[in-house]
Amino acid sequence: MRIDLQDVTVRFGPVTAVDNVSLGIKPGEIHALLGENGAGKSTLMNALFGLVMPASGTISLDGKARRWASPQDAIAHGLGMVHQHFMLQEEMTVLENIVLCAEPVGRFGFVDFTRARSRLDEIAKTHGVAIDLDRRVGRLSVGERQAVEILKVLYREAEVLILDEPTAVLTPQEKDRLFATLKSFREAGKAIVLITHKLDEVMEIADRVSVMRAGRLVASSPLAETSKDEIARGIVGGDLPAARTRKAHSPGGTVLAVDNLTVARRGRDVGPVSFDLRAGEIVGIAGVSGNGQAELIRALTGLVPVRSGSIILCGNEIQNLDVEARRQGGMSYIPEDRQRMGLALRASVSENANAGRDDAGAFTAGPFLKHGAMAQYARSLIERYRIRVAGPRASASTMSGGNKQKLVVGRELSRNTPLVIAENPTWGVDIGAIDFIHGELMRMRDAGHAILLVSTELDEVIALSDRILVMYDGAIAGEVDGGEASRDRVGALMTSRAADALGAASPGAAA
Amino acid sequence: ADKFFVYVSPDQIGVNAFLKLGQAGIEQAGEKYGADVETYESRTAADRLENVNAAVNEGADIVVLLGFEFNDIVKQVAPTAPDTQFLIVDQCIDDRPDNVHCAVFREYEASYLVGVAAGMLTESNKVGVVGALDIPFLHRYTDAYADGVKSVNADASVDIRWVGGENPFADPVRAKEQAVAMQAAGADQIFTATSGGDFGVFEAAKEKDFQVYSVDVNQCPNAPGHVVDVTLKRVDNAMVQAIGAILEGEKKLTMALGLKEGGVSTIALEEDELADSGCLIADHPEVVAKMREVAGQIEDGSLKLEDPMFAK
Amino acid sequence: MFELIADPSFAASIPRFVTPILLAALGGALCERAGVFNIALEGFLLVGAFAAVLGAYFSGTPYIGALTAMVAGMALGVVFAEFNVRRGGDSIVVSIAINLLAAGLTTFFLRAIFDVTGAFSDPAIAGFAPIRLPFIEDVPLLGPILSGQALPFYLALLSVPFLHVFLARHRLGLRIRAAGENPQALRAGGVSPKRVQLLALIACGALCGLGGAQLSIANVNLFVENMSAGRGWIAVVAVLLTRGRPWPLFFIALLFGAVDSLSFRVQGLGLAQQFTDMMPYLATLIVLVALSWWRARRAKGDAS
Amino acid sequence: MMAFDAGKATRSALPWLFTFLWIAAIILALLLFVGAPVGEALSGFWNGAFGGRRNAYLMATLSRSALIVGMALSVMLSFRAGLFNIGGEGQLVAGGLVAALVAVLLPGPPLLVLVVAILAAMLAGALWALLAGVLQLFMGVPLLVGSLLLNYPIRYIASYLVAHPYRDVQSGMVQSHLVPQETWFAYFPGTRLDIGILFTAVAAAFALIYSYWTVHGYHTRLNGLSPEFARTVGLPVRRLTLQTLALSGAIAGMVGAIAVFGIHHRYIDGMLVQPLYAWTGIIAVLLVGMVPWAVPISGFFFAAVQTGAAGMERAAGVPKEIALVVQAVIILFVASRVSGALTASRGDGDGHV
Ligand SMILES: Nc1ncnc2c1ncn2[C@@H]1O[C@H](COP(=O)(O)OP(=O)(O)OP(=O)(O)O)[C@@H](O)[C@H]1O
Ligand SMILES: Nc1ncnc2c1ncn2[C@@H]1O[C@H](COP(=O)(O)OP(=O)(O)OP(=O)(O)O)[C@@H](O)[C@H]1O
Ligand SMILES: [Mg+2]
Ligand SMILES: [Mg+2]
Repeated sequence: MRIDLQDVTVRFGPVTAVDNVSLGIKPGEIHALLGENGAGKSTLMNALFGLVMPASGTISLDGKARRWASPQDAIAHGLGMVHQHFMLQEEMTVLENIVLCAEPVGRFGFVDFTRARSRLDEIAKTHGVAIDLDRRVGRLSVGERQAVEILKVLYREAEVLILDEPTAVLTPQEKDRLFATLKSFREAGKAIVLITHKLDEVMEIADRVSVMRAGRLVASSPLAETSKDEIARGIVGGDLPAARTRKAHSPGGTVLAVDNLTVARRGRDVGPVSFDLRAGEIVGIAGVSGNGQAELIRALTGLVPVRSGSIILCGNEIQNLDVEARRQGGMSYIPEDRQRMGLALRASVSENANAGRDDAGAFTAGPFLKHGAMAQYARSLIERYRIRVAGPRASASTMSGGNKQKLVVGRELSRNTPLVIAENPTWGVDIGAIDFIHGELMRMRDAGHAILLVSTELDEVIALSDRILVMYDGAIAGEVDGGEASRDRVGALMTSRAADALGAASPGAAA
Repeated sequence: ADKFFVYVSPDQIGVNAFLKLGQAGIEQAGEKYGADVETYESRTAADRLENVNAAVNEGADIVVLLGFEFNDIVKQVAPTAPDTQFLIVDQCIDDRPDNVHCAVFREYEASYLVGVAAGMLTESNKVGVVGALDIPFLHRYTDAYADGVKSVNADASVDIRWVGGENPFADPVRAKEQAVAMQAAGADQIFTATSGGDFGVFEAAKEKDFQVYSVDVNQCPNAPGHVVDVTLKRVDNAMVQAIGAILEGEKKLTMALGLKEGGVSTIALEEDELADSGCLIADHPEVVAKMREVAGQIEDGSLKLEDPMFAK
Repeated sequence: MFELIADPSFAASIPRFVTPILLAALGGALCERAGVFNIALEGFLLVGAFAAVLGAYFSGTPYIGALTAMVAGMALGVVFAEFNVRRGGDSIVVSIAINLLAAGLTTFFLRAIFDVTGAFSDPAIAGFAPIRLPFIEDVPLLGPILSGQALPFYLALLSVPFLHVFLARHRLGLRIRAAGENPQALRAGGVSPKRVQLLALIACGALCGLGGAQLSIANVNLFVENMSAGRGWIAVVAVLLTRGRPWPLFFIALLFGAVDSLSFRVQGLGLAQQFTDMMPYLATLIVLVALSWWRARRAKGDAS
Repeated sequence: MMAFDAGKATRSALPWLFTFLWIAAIILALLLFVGAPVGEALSGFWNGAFGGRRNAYLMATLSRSALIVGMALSVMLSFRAGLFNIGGEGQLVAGGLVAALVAVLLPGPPLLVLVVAILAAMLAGALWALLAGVLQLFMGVPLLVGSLLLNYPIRYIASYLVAHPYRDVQSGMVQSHLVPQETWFAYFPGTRLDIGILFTAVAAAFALIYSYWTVHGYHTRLNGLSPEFARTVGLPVRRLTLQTLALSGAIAGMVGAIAVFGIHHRYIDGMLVQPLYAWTGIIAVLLVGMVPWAVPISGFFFAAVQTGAAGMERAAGVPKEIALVVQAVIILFVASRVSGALTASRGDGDGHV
């Protein structure tokens, strides 16, 4: 099925999110859609899918103009979308999630789960996507959730697939599986739109590339007729900054010492984990998500209690202190979930920027707040970290994802603590912002701070870390030096369990 | 009309026969003395104060207040409104100004009498009484009834229970359950003073076939064949009389109305009503005779009853 | 104390206490699962109780009475949905307003239709007759509970497993759960969460209506102003406590009904009425604390 | 505070007009249905809420709003901190009970007794609220359920205490003895409005300053908007929770004391529960989407609706049932309007930085 978007414009109040965009999507083709944060990619696809109403413009399928009243119409016409933020019911099982809204019903409207299971068996056979249908989605890893989303689309027999940043959270292995699946779709003649911030992936799989900037379509051409550099220039609207040179690794004194730490977890405890982190180094923790990294970090930051073992920060035992005391003892934390943990979305930028500050005296007078000083501080963060937002009084929810991330990073790094824990600091952020955040982390390292970098993104870990710890099944499976050279070893250490996520089709697993 | 009377109820009037009688009383008085009348219903303690203030504010000549709930309020408001006359029915206050009058009833006298009837009629030697809520005022019914029972039947046991709950004065379901429970425990004569709950007790009487007593107005037709007798409280008469006296310029009027004054009664004592009342007591002349005898003793003072409201 | 509990009239009274609470709570559970915080169960019950009397009085049969009650409850559900789901009013505010509306409308129509205030009792009100179950009624202990009750009680009993299966396996049940958990995702799937919530509210209205019918034409045969008398609030607590799961709800409602029924029987032992009135709430708190203590222990055991 | 810009104001005026018309149409239909004189009913409403000889009814409205606004402020402090404390009623009762008992039982100079009694009432309210907090934090009972359930025991305890050990037997009612006359709140000269409303005004000033300009208010608000965020940036969430609940309960307790010393001069069983002060306070807060400056206005509005409905009943014989329906209709329409409007405006920073 061929899709044509003609002069589509979408507005949110005064904001024109998509500005007069025309785009064609052909069957049997993977169409990559790129652009910086807030360029309008998601909005354009939401319009195509019936989730937002375009102010003007037409959408036509095989030359016939269509109007959607709701996503149901779009789905009925063979469109399927995997959203940037997963659209899943955590409390339900995989099977229930898949059939929801497209339930095969038997008598009296009761759902015929047996029929659904056999359909899914077939899908598993033809496309190689399978997952245990009876597990609760709330217990799945991110990669597994991705698989559920894809199964949902397949189950609805979509001819056109829209994937909004599907790889942002996948491990290389999971990504490879996904791409294999996408290729099989292409073979089957489906049209695929892939939104991503990762140029390597585009070069690897796309047939056609379109770039958006500030709501407009700035370029669209077959992959063969363009180059990585050209695409990157299109995205940022100018030249990319030169690659950074990396100073030699010269670690100072120990900042963080973790000794035989264990943390409670459903099923099996995490740990024991032991490692040191020294001033002036970045230590990366790599691993497929769900191997205990999250628990480890939460125990380090004080969000969950430790079961046993010790944590020594700058010479003080901190394993029994609360979050506040640990932060005052020299720890900053960039949480991976900026929407919930990193920011209070309904509070203003200024309120977010000033939360958890140590220098209370600077913005308070006795029990009272100095709103002027708070706004001043927020403005300084906005300037230093080039955050695009209306001002300190704007609600944090009005920022795009990348800008939200910059605010969190800015707030935490400005505290200038000896230890920085950064968890997936560039998740879903555009290449300009990634470069910026990486630069900031390197600058902190060079200034003698210790940085613990946890990332599911192998490229990021390899590019930034001086040393890499690989976690597997709740323990550290091995330590590797940073740098491209060790990519294979890291990959090997973290793979063994990845098979669960996007596994090769086995009918038994789907049943 | 050139006069204006206001009746302020202490609670929602609803099915409360006593409060409805107040309404009837004020209307009769209005007719008799040529006055406009209005009823202000209160639902809460705060409403009572606001309503009394409103009555003064609207220029009432006489404000009739039913119930001891108004004592504090009258003490506060009456001195500031010398042109308004206040009549409190059911309770009196000490040291009152000239414009405050009262009419009180001795309900316990009538309750004692139905107790006598129950004591005589019980076959199981177990009787019961359900009150809406464990408040002093309702002990005038429950305790006096119990005393009446004991006076003629020292062996009988009296089970006293309360409806309680969220809505004690209008919960027929809980009232019914209490009655059913007492019946199951053996009681065959049950006295109900539960306002809206009375209907529930009647339902229970119909289902489980026991005999009941009730209060305020003739309720016998509500459960034919099950209601033995009812205590009567002539609030309307009292109100008309008292208002007449006030209009004649009486100051600090005090009326106390018991059996003797005709303020309270029971169907058994009413010669002209008894036969057509539908009450079972009409079939028991010996009980009626005993009740009239005791009533006579109370009236002439040879039998002294204590007011159970102040007993505790 | 033992005599109290062994008393067959005590056992037989439990269903009468349980049924309105259980039905209202099941209705509330549907709303809860659909993401509608409905604490207007009190108002729903009251309207049901009134409409049941209305229907039973004019038709002369309790079945029409119960049907009228359910339809009235459903209508109230639509009103709730209009202001909460469609217009986006805060659910607590809407609930409180609905409770007021129910109190106002029932007393108003009581006056307008039957020309009485406070209560309406008439032999023409056809109540449910007790249904005797042969054999079962002879079973000791359970017999007096299960046999000789009115129709709404049996419907309430059947509703529990039905709702359990409905939520687990029915298309609408699935969607109701989705609307409660992640409405955004339901919308992305092309189903309007608001419509699902409307349906849940309508079903809630029907269940509560039946509960009201139990109050007014099964427990007694009359309507009294405000006769729901706090039972809707107990149902709300039950829903909150069980997060809307039918089976736990059943047991909690059973517990509340039994404690309530027991509590004022204990008055016979000479305990002050204020303390017996307190019992159901204290029992709830104790159950809550015990439950969460037990959960915490289990979680700990799980982790080690 | 919220900046009022003209363009925004006109844009939001139109839906308000429609809301108003809807309410007017329904009220009119109801009045016509019962054949009540519409003009008299409306003027009765207005007069009942704001009129009367020497503004007597306005004073009644103010007296009622002293309690409703007080309860609304108490609720607002909890709700803004994300704490669904609907146990205001219990805290109110605890305060009223303790205020009355202390004043009755404690000998001493009246002013001292008064001060001690009010402080004791605040302490009692705070402790009762803390109990709900402790149940949540340490025993896993959700605050919403715990605080609601705790309303009942205190209500019955209070009822028991004034029915048995501390009952004023002579009065024939379930009530405590009168508090010493010297401790009664004075009336404003020439009115029947007691000075209790000044306490509410102070509480309102405190609550506004607290919400907008204090560090504690800022921290609790962050906790309210996102507890996970608050934990992550190291705010002492438990301590904040308990402190906020105590504060909220103390204000409710103070309202109980106002009712005792200003209006009833004793504790009467049910006097704080039946008028639904606590529930009205909750609606008042939710109606304006917890925006602090709007809370006192909203509380006053509800007091006026209630006294106005009584006025309508007096003036036009409109049955009280209609008054209930009218109140419900107003709440329904206004709630769906206001909460929407104010929550949307929260998008641009809640009117303060
Ligand atoms: N519901 C909304 N209300 C207001 N503005 C919106 C809304 N949705 C999107 N926008 C605005 O539209 C613009 C485009 O957003 P969109 O999410 O499409 O960007 P994107 O290209 O997907 O960015 P990203 O790479 O971060 O996913 C942004 O400026 C955003 O602020
Ligand atoms: N109420 C709002 N007003 C203005 N913009 C909004 C509003 N709500 C959302 N947006 C914008 O809508 C856009 C889409 O949001 P979405 O939830 O897709 O994630 P995102 O912030 O773009 O995330 P990411 O950067 O990770 O892709 C965002 O750019 C956000 O700024
Ligand atoms: Mg996007
Ligand atoms: Mg985005």
